[in-house]
Amino acid sequence: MFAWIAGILFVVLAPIFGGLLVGFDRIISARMQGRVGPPLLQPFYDFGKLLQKQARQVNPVVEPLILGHVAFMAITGLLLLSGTDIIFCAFVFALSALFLVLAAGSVNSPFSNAGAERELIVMLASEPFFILMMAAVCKVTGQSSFAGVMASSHLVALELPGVVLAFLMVATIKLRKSPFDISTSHHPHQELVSGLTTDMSGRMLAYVELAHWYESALLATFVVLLFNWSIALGVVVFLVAYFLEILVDNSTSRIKWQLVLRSTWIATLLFSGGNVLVLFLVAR
Amino acid sequence: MSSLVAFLIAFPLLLGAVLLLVTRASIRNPLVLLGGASIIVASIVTVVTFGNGDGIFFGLPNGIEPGYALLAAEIAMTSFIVVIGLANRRFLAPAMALVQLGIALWLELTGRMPEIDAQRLFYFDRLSMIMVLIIGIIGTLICINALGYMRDYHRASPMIKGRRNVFFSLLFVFLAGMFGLVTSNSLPMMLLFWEITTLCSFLLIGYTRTNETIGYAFKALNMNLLGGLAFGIAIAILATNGQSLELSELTKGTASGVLLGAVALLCLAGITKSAQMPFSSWLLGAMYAPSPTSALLHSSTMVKAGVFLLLRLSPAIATTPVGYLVAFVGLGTFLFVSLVAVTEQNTKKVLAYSTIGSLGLVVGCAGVGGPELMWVGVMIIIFHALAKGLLFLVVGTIENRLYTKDMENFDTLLSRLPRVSVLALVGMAGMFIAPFGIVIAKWAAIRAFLNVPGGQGAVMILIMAFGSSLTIFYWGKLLIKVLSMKNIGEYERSIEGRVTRYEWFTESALAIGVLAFTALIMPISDKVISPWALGAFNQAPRTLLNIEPAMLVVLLAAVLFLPLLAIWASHRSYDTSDFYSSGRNTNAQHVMGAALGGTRTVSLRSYYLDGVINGSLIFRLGTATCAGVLIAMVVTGMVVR
Amino acid sequence: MDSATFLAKVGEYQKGGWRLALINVTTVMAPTAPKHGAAANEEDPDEPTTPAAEAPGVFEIAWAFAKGSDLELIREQITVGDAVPSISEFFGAAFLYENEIRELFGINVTGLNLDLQGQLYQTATKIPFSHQAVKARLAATAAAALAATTAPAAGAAGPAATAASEKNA
Amino acid sequence: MMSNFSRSPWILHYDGSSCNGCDIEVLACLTPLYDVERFGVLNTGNPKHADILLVTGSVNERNIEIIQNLYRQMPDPKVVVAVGACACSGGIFARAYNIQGGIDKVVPVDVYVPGCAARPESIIDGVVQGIAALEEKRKKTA
Amino acid sequence: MANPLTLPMVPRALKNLFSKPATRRYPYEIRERFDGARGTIEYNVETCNYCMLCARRCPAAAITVSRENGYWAIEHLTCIGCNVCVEVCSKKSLTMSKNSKPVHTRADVGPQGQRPGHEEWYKPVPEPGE
Amino acid sequence: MKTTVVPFGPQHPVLPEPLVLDLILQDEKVVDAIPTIGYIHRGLEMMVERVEYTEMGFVVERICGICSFMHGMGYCVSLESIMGVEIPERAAWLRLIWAEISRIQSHLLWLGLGADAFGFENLFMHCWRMREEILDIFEKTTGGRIIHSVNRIGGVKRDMSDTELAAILVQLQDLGKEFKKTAHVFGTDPSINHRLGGVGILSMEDAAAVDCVGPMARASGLAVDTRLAGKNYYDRIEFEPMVETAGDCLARVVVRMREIEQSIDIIRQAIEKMPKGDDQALEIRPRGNPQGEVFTRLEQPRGEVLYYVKANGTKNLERFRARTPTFANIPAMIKLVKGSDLADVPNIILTIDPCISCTER
Repeated sequence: MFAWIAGILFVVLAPIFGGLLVGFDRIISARMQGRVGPPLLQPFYDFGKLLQKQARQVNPVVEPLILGHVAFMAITGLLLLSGTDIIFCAFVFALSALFLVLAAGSVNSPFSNAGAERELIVMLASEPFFILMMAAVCKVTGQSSFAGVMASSHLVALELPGVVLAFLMVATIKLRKSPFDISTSHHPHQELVSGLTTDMSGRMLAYVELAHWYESALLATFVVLLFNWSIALGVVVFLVAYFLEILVDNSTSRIKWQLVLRSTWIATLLFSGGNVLVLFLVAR
Repeated sequence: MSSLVAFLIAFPLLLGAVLLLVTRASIRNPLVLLGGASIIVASIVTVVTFGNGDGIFFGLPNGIEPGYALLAAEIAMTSFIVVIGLANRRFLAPAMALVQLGIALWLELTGRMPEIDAQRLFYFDRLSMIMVLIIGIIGTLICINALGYMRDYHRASPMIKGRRNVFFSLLFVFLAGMFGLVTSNSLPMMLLFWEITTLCSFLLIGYTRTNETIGYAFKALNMNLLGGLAFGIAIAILATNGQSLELSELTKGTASGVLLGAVALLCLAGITKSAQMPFSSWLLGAMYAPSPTSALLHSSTMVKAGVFLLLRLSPAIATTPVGYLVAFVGLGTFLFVSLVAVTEQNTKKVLAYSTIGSLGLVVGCAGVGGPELMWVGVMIIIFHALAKGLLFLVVGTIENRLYTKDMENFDTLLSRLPRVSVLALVGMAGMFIAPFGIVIAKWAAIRAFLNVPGGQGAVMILIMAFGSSLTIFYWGKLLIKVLSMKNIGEYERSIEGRVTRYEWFTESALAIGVLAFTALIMPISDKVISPWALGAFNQAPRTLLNIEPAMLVVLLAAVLFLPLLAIWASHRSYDTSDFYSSGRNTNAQHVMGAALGGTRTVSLRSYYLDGVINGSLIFRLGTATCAGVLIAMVVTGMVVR
Repeated sequence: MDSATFLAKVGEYQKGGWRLALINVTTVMAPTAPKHGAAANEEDPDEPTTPAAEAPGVFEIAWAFAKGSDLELIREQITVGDAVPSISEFFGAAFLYENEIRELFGINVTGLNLDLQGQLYQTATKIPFSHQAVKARLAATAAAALAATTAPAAGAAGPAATAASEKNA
Repeated sequence: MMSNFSRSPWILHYDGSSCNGCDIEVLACLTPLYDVERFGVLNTGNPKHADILLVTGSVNERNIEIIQNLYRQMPDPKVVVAVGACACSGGIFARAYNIQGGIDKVVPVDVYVPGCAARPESIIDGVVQGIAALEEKRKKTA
Repeated sequence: MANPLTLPMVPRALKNLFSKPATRRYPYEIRERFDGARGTIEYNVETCNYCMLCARRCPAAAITVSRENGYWAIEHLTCIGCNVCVEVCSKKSLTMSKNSKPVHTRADVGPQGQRPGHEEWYKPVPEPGE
Repeated sequence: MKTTVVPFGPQHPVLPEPLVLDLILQDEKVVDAIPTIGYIHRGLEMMVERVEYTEMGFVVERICGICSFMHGMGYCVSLESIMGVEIPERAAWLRLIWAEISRIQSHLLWLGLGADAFGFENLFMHCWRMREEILDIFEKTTGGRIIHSVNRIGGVKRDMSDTELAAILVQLQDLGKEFKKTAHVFGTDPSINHRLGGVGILSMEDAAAVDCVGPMARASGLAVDTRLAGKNYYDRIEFEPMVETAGDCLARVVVRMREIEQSIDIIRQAIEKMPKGDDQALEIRPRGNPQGEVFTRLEQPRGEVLYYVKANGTKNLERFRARTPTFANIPAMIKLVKGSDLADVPNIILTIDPCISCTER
């Protein structure tokens, strides 16, 4: 029961957390560029405005698909916290991203489609890691649920340093940050205009933003899983990691999809794969 | 029970013989419908009679002994292969068939063949029950679907000589062979049915009799005969060592000594049949046959025979080196074909790679063994049969409307063939979307692989992680194509009206099957799959997988909520001309202004990861790697005693 | 113009390592007003005597080739309707100039290696530098200048306008 | 009470037949010294996301339909700001043969930012005026 | 050769983060323009002799003058601020102010439908009493 | 084989200007690129019919808002040579200094745009922040940030005092130091190297065959630089053209970055060599109307610009033609775009430093 309450709390609070995170992100990014930047609540202003704007529908399937994207992001969090198997949550997480791809792809227009295909590529780059990470967490703790992992006496991160390293890299993809923001990003995304979201307007875009807030909160939850001594430790580590992401975002250019795929796969294979291999060899 | 199984084998054979003589569609159609209905009813009655209990042995009705009938049938088939091989100047297949026959004759004539207990010819347990349902229902639905498909197929390609009587005859013979295969307990009898399926697939692949398809047909024949040969040698080893020729005896526990060698050869047979690398190319070649053939080969027959045998053998090879090597052939195939599928543009080939990959998972599960992985294997077999059968039929339907198999030409399908697209969506969802069975199975496989000791467990999990993501990639590409929309003209709108009622009926039935199975996954797992999986490893009943019902409820609700949303959304106004095109003119037919004046239709091509993944190279690499592992497997089986 | 000798000359420039610097066309207007007392065109001193109305329009084309700080010209005069050969076989970049002169001056260029089909600029006035277009514009400019010097431009002088001017002041 | 519209005006910049002068000044507004993101302004580069269409340069024969398409693709409420002399009236090029005049020949302009080239400060003023116009339109549609 | 593990922009980004932003907070803090900057044309109706030189030389044709009516008008939206009119004005009636031209909205039309940014003057009529 | 068609432009965030390409893609490989322009074409050359030669300079300045000073200067130089005017020494030096400052401005602007195109927002911000200092210098000395209107046929309108010049030099040299750090980023950042290195390689032969000019040609190893001809007092300056041989996008960046430093040095030399004293003659007013024709060549930030002016003794010129550097470089760009990746297209387009309004006039 408590687990379900936690899950529902996640669904309610994650957008606030994610939105504030983006707000801080925009201020810190601006400061790193020598600018003042927008107010802290800017993401919420944007969200509110987008909800009020006219939504120009290019076709009727876009909206349900985006709602699916948001819904599955929330459901991933709900399931994760309410005690569902964490490996299964990685699959649901992927499903959510897939809905966004389909929403963009269904428009049948050049830029949206290119964005959708690139999003598929970044999914291809990041999904193996998330599955592997969850499997590794299960292996270390012998537990399969969020609460179980939190209650475990192992500090997961200590046994999974490679996974933590790879997480830093792969999280860049999910946070849509340079150098891996090939399908869309918060900055005007150049060769693909707005990438995935090119043909979305009004509330459609607001939903995408909302889903992104959920996604950020989910990543924070994943970090909590890795640093399972306490939620506070996990959140602090996540915030530090997020700061590093902002720093890297402001210190690199966007790289091409070929390198995105190669580098994340190599990182997943070398760091997390190697880590998992050691784990299996050492165990028992 | 025995008469029911005999009926299931004999009736389709008879029906096939009758259909061979019927050349008029007006007679054939009711005949196929009636015969199909009988088979469906018979398989359901069989299952109900069986009643979900533990495995039972039985013989032919009235205690008839097969005697030399088996040998006679084998001689007949061998001579057929020899004749047809010589007629086409292909000598490898006749040679292998003759060697195999030679072994059988030698065993028989030298009296080395042990007596076969006539009351233990057949074995029927929960796995046979599932297989009978798959063959009986899905296989028959495919036969019915072919009534519609083949009519349009021959209209679309008038150069191909219509031999529809042969085609339908073969479909039913195929079903008969499969029924026999999944219920056989006696290995020589199983080999006979095994060869029947080989022969049927050979004839079906070569149906169009073009040089190309004849080549592919012989490729399939060669590879499957190689498997049959291995099967035959395994029987010979067992027979000459005085072992029992009953499958149930062989799989009572972990095999050792000479048994392991025989089992390794049987595994080789299973791997050829389930088109694992290095034998994948025959199934890809089979894609040139009419789509119902592909549907049948992939969903309910042929390749399923291979994994069926492997699942049966799993208790014998689990935890042995042979088992791990088998597992790595399967999992390696899964990874390699998933990589190759990403670079493939022919939709049917993508489906074929997906099949090979899914079966690779089953092979992997069978190799590692253990109740959990048995559960996974069965789950994949069921879902794969439903979803892949549906997908091949749908692709066949699309192919007959749009005259293309290229997935690039499937774009805006949701606008052009809306109802067909919904069926395709259900099929694809069944293959890779979260609450549907295959994903549940993959998840369960990862959970089970976590308990595999040593480095191989880590490698298996890595393969699962990468393979699953690749699966999402290639299915996602196809989904994008299918889901996209634009305004279409009056003519294009009318195309869907020409889909035959046979196709509507069978495809809708399969789609409903996919959804129903997802909804009923828990009861089926608890009542049928788990007891079987535990029984196969002689373990006490327990809950195999702790799937929280709440999780499934939430996911299913979300998935089923989406169609409702789609219906709601479709009543809203929208503007298909309103896509971003850098400020150029656009219209609802997705035409935009071109640089040098005039207009261009929006043309979109999916990504094939050129420059990162080289499909043909990976395929060769996979073939070589898996061949190496396979040889190691056989050698280990033969040498390590 | 003789295209064979012309192209041979261009070919020599290319072999000599010259770059194509410019292809310029000038619409030579037959002098109609006395302000053209001095010959506008040194190349053709006879032209002022030609009666303007009957003369076919003339274009002066100059191909400029550069090498270091040197600049050399090939000059040709063609009449309206004449075609000029493309030099894009020697100078790959010539297509842009040639498409441009075709579109702006209406001179037909033969043998283009990249034909933009008259879609380079898509101007409002088709062939804006044709003799007729230039003449029409010159006439319009003259008329406007005349109007500006004689008539009050923004006519309405009324109480409201005065009020506005007072407000401004 | 400021609505979300006034706090988050996203702009789309289109260069009509401009000399680049105003374009780079529009871009300069995004840079650290002017930083219009202080007002929540984002340069979206995409009509579907934009609230304010900033057009620099005049209208020529060929970009009439482009500007119209962009304006059409922007979701309501939307505002057009003409930046620079050319966009306001055609400027020095008003008499050239290929120029039709200011942006108001093609789409309804709400705010005119004069100057050749318009200075970043003027553009910020223009955007602020544009926000007010946006607010008006929102009230009208609400 | 670029070392894949260095990110040379990081010091710059951190330095920016911990120092004051470079932003000039317009419109809250208005920076004075440089002397001699070209901004708005200012007209002194008192000294103008309506010689029309400014109108004739204006490359953008932004100035309209009518000698008969004593009328002088400028379209600020068309003016390109080239300073020619100021240079040619013999009476020094025109000056260039360094302040930018103000922004206009659609509503800024004159009483007779003059376009936004239109400014006009008529020669002041001497008060009868003077 | 089915292909993707991407409508690149006219409105596209990569380029503030409307360049139009139909990109035919497979995966993201550009198999064909069909270009067109014409969205900025104003008919500027025809303005000679409407505007007298004395004011035509203001029109010519507005060919392009980035190298506005150079266009104004080129026009005045052309008219001066037709009318046989030798401008005062101080004016010539001032022109040279402004020209080099505008080169720095243009290159900084371009570096920023380039950085933005490959997704390095911070670098864009940083380059443009430096550029604002240059704009301040311009506004202080000419009265305009973008359009300077300081040239006049026969000289320049405004002077810079010696103290002002000294201050500007100090300011520029400080900027140069700051810029060195930015250049270090461009040179050593691995992600930039990935996006630019080896991308869009234009060999020396190809560059010569399609008549490239400016930094584009110099990055491919062609030492073309119109300043070498020594006109406009460049003969009194010691400098070497910046030449790179790699011919890729990174080389084009490096050439421009080195040119920024070189320009600062040229300005230093000019300030040292120019005659001191604040009350020198700045212009000579030519008399009468021009007659005759001239070709003038100048080295703009983007490369060689060529003006053709033909005057017929009236107040209105008979023909004015500007061949801008981008016009000469577009064929090379089209050549490079084919066969590149979609993600490289912005980099290739931007590294030619396109100015479409120059090209179309």
